[in-house]
Amino acid sequence: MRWLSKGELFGYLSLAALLFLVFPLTLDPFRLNLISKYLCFALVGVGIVLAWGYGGILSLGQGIFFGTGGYLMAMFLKLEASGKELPDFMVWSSTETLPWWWEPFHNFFFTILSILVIPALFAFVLSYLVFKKRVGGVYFAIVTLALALTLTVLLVGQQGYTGGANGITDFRSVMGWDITSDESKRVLYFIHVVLLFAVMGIGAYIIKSRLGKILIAIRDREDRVRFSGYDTAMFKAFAFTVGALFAALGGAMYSLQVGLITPTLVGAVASIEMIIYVAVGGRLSIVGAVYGALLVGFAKSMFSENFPTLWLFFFGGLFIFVVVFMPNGLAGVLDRFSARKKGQRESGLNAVPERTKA
Amino acid sequence: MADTILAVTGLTVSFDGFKAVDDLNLSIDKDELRVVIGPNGAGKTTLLDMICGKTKPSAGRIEFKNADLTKLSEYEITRAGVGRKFQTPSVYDDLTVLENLEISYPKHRGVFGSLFFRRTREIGDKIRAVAQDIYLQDELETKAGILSHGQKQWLEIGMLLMQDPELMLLDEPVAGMSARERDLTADLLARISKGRSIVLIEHDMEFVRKIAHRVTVLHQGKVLSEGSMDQVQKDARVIEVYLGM
Amino acid sequence: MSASDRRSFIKAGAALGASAAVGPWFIKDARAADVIKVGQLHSLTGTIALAEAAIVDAEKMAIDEINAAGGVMGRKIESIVEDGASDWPTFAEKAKKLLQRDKVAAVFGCYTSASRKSVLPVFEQNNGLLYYPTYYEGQEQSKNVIYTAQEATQSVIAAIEWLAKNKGKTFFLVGSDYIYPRTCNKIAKPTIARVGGKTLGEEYAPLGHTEFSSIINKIKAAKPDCIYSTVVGGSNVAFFKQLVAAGLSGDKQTLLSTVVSENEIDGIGKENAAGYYACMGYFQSQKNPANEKFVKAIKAKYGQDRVVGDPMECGYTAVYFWKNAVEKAKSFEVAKVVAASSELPLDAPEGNIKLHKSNHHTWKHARIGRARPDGQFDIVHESPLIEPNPFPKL
Amino acid sequence: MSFDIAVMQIFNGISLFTILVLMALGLAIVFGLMGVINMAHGELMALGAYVTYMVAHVFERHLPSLMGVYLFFAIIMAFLVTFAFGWILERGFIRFLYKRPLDTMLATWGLSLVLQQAYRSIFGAQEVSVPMTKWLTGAWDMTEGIQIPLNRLFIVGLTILVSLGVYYLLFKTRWGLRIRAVTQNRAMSGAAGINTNRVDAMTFALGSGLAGIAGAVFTMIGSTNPLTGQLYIVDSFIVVVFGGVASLLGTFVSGFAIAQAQTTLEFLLSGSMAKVAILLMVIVVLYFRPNGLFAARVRQ
Repeated sequence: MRWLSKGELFGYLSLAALLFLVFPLTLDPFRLNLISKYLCFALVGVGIVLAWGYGGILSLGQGIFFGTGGYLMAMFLKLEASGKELPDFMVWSSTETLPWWWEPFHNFFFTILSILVIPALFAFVLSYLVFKKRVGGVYFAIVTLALALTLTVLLVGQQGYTGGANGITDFRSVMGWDITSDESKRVLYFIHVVLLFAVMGIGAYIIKSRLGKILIAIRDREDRVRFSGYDTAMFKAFAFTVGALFAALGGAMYSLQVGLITPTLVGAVASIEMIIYVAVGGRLSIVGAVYGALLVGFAKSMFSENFPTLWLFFFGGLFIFVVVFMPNGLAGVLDRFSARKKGQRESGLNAVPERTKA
Repeated sequence: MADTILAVTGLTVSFDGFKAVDDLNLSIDKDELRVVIGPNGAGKTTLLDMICGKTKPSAGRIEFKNADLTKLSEYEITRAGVGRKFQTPSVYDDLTVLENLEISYPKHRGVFGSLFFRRTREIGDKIRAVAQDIYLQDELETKAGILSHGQKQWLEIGMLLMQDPELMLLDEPVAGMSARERDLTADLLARISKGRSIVLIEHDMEFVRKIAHRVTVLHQGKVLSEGSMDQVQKDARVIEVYLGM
Repeated sequence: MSASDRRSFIKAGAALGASAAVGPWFIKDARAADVIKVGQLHSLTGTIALAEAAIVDAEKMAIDEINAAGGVMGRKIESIVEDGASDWPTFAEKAKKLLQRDKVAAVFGCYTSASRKSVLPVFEQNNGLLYYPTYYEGQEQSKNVIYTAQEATQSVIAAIEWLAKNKGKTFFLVGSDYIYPRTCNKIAKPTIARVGGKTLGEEYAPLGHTEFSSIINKIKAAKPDCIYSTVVGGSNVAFFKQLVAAGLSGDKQTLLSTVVSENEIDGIGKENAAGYYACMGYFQSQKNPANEKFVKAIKAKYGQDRVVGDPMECGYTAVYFWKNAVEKAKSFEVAKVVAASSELPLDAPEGNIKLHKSNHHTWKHARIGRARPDGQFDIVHESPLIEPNPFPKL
Repeated sequence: MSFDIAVMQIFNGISLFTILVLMALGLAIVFGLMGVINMAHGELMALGAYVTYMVAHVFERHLPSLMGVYLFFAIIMAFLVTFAFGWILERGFIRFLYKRPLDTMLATWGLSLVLQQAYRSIFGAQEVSVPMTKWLTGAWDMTEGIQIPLNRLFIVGLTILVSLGVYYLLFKTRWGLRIRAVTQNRAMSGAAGINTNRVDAMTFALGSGLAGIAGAVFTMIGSTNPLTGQLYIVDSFIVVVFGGVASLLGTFVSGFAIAQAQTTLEFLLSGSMAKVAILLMVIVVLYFRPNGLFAARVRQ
């Protein structure tokens, strides 16, 4: 069995060419920074492909992890930007001293460690417990949605510690290195692209491994997998945790590159949008998810710049069209196209599995 | 008692007040091939569901090699050595026959074990041997979703064989099969019942006669009769249940 | 669908061929010498659009007026409207676009503090100029921002003092749960204490909340002389309707809000708001020639049904503040325009106002109005010009 | 807490209960019976509200003498319009998605965006003000200290009426029998001569129509703007799932539980913390009852 199909190979290569060459050479700093922003959601998307496309776990709360990663990074950035002073929003909210749990975020390496560990750990504990209880499908979606809402309400309500509805803004540097200049944004862009490919590589490895097969098996017939002697809750929790980790990375990169983090990025709407990116790209394709994030982000920017009063018509219409007529997103269409050309029957893997009613 | 592998005592379960299985007692010997028959709604499938952990009983014990299965979860029961085949063939449609079998290989069943799993020669050999057994040696790269109904039944049996269980629970393995496929399946069962115990649900009396060591008749969640096929067929209560209804 | 919507709809259809849409990504616009670009950055979609859409109209009208009169230093103003979509990161994105790609001379924009906070670093890093036309909580002063509406002390202190003198000394504070209400109440509480009053309760409802029955019961239990409200947006509509239904209508209970202008009353429903008080820098019912001209022009341009509220007026005056500063500085350069803005006077619809010498805010009057059944306000109190003090010592 | 306040709090709980039920009932029907997760349910409510707004204006202009009863016409109109719109939606694209329930959620979310923008383009971004019905403003003064808002009382009454209507329709008529038959076994019902397409469309339209009624009624207590629907959808969704999607009774029970918890907690805690507490309660209950409060134990 080959490691990558022809279509996948083309997808990866074209993406590499775009991200490493075409965009940096042709786009001005503003547009390149926009691409960075879209790519943050691409990181989330890779995780969603694993959890949703392969594990069948639909989370309406990826914003929780995106936001946690973003806020953790933002805490570090804000502390550095504030120097010896208390962060500005704390002053406005009459918080007198830095809360103890902010203290460790003076340290960059602690921050990185916390981004890698906290969201993933939370995701694992939560999802393992919940999956063990066989909460699945739409009920799991609701649990995650409720959690996303809870976190949003907490973030908005605890203004003195979190910046409230404003979020945390105005970052300047990382360990003395100015991150606001065009040059450093470009450097961050390349770091981000490398990180993205690393994440895609990990994702692809998981999918091709025996674990990936087991995930598909769980998605289609979880019962059967249990009777093959697997602790399916553990596998689902693993997929969900990896998804959470990737989302947290996306959030951290977001804070770094966009320069702010707000509770809206945690909430229900943002979380659903993240799912939409993947739906557009193709829920079974890692490259597809990245293209989806790029494309939807691009469409959103373009539509809203050109038709500020009407862009939602296009945007909403696009979703309806994609979901109804392209159930496997762009990747699915390409697959079908190339399959037809070769005169093959549609491969089973790329057909959306029929799910029983919730 | 020494060669009893499964002992069910006082097993009861009810759904919304309806007792699907009612104070049922059953014992299976080592290497035995037991067929469970009974009219629709007698509780046959529910019995298997409870043995393999799919349904939790309201009362009673299921002892398998000194372990009480009612306290274990499905995957623990499977790992203890019980394999289950469902009434409607349940295989992974999106995976190939080979992958279906490979997933059922009883090692590397942890998350990281499976993440870094490599197919060794030994595993490959075992897969091919099982595929041979279940008449699917030429279909290894075929997606399970496009197999015929009978082939799916075999594949599911093959998946159990990969696990090498000491006790196999088979729910109507020949349903929907052609006459030729039935014969092949009978051969298959005869081969695989060596060295393990099998509990099998079946409606087709011809088929039952061909393979059964002992037969248990269930009715309304209770054991109605037990013995050899001939004994059972002569039992007046069984005749009444089957013909009187 | 308005005419401009229809036009952009057609434009949208034409552009679906994608070339028009993708073009701006790669080709930098040629810049005409005889126009000067400005940006308007407000939410046209999302939760805040209901407040901001009207401000865009008022700013647009000022721009059109200036263009009709010959432009700024002989150059016509070309306005680029961007949608912040009630989403703070989008605000930052669009602000960057306006400054870096469109290279606008000034931006008129933002409504919520959150949106302003999100664009602030963008303006500071790109040395842009933002005119911010909304009453807000203060605590800020940037070299790149001119604030043309009241900061909190300019309305809250005047309002509390007036209430304590005329309506009673016990207060109940209700707000939406975010920074503006919390800061206003932070100013209100010591002020209440200073005038010898008492704060009986302080409640916050989550943003967008529509169920106020429990809060209303708490108010009923406390029986305050005055309610001071900083509930915003759609919540406001629910809050007022439910107050009236619970028997606390404007003829029975004193309530003053620092966020309800004529625009909001439109949505709340005139009969629900009647009798309540608001404290603003501007009311449509003000009698002076500049205001009469302004209101007439708005109605002529956007329809007789349109009402004008404080943020619209502040957006309108912001454009004139900019024009006058540019002409005084004889330059579009941000630093020069800002320098020229110091103590810059303006004969605005709200009366003669002027920018502060150094803190970039505006000297304003505080006016207290009582809502009439027709949705307009009877002005019951008018302060002299109050010095802006964005960093009050409390 | 005095006796008066306690009485009013109890009424608030009941009132919120009926509001949640009215909100969630349509969603529960569409979701529970058809497995369609309609994220545009809130926008259908907004449609009902806008219809009410238009009806009010027609009455104001042409039939000012009947302004006192316009609300009844508005409720009926809102039901009819959203019913028809729901029918069109079902035939237009929902029906392509029956085999992919989670996808219905995504597609209808796109629909909700389109509808929001449509309302914004037609009615403007600002709130529209729906005139109050005079005899429903103000409160019924039970005693000196106890005031029961009349419009809430009206909603309580209307919800009871609508619930009885739905009950009758689903459980006492042939049509309801067909709906239940189709949801339980589509193929069998088709074979038995039931036009399943028609039943699907009817069911979805009924759910939509109920959203329209809710929207019309909520103009009395909330605001009407293009995003009104967003305020309601998540709450409705949680009520339905919390109750157990397969059970309409569950929707009532969960509505009751959430309403009581919310009014009590809001009185004792701050609004934000009350909300957090309720969401956590939902999560914990779903943990122990993975299929919602009302899920029958059945043999699969």
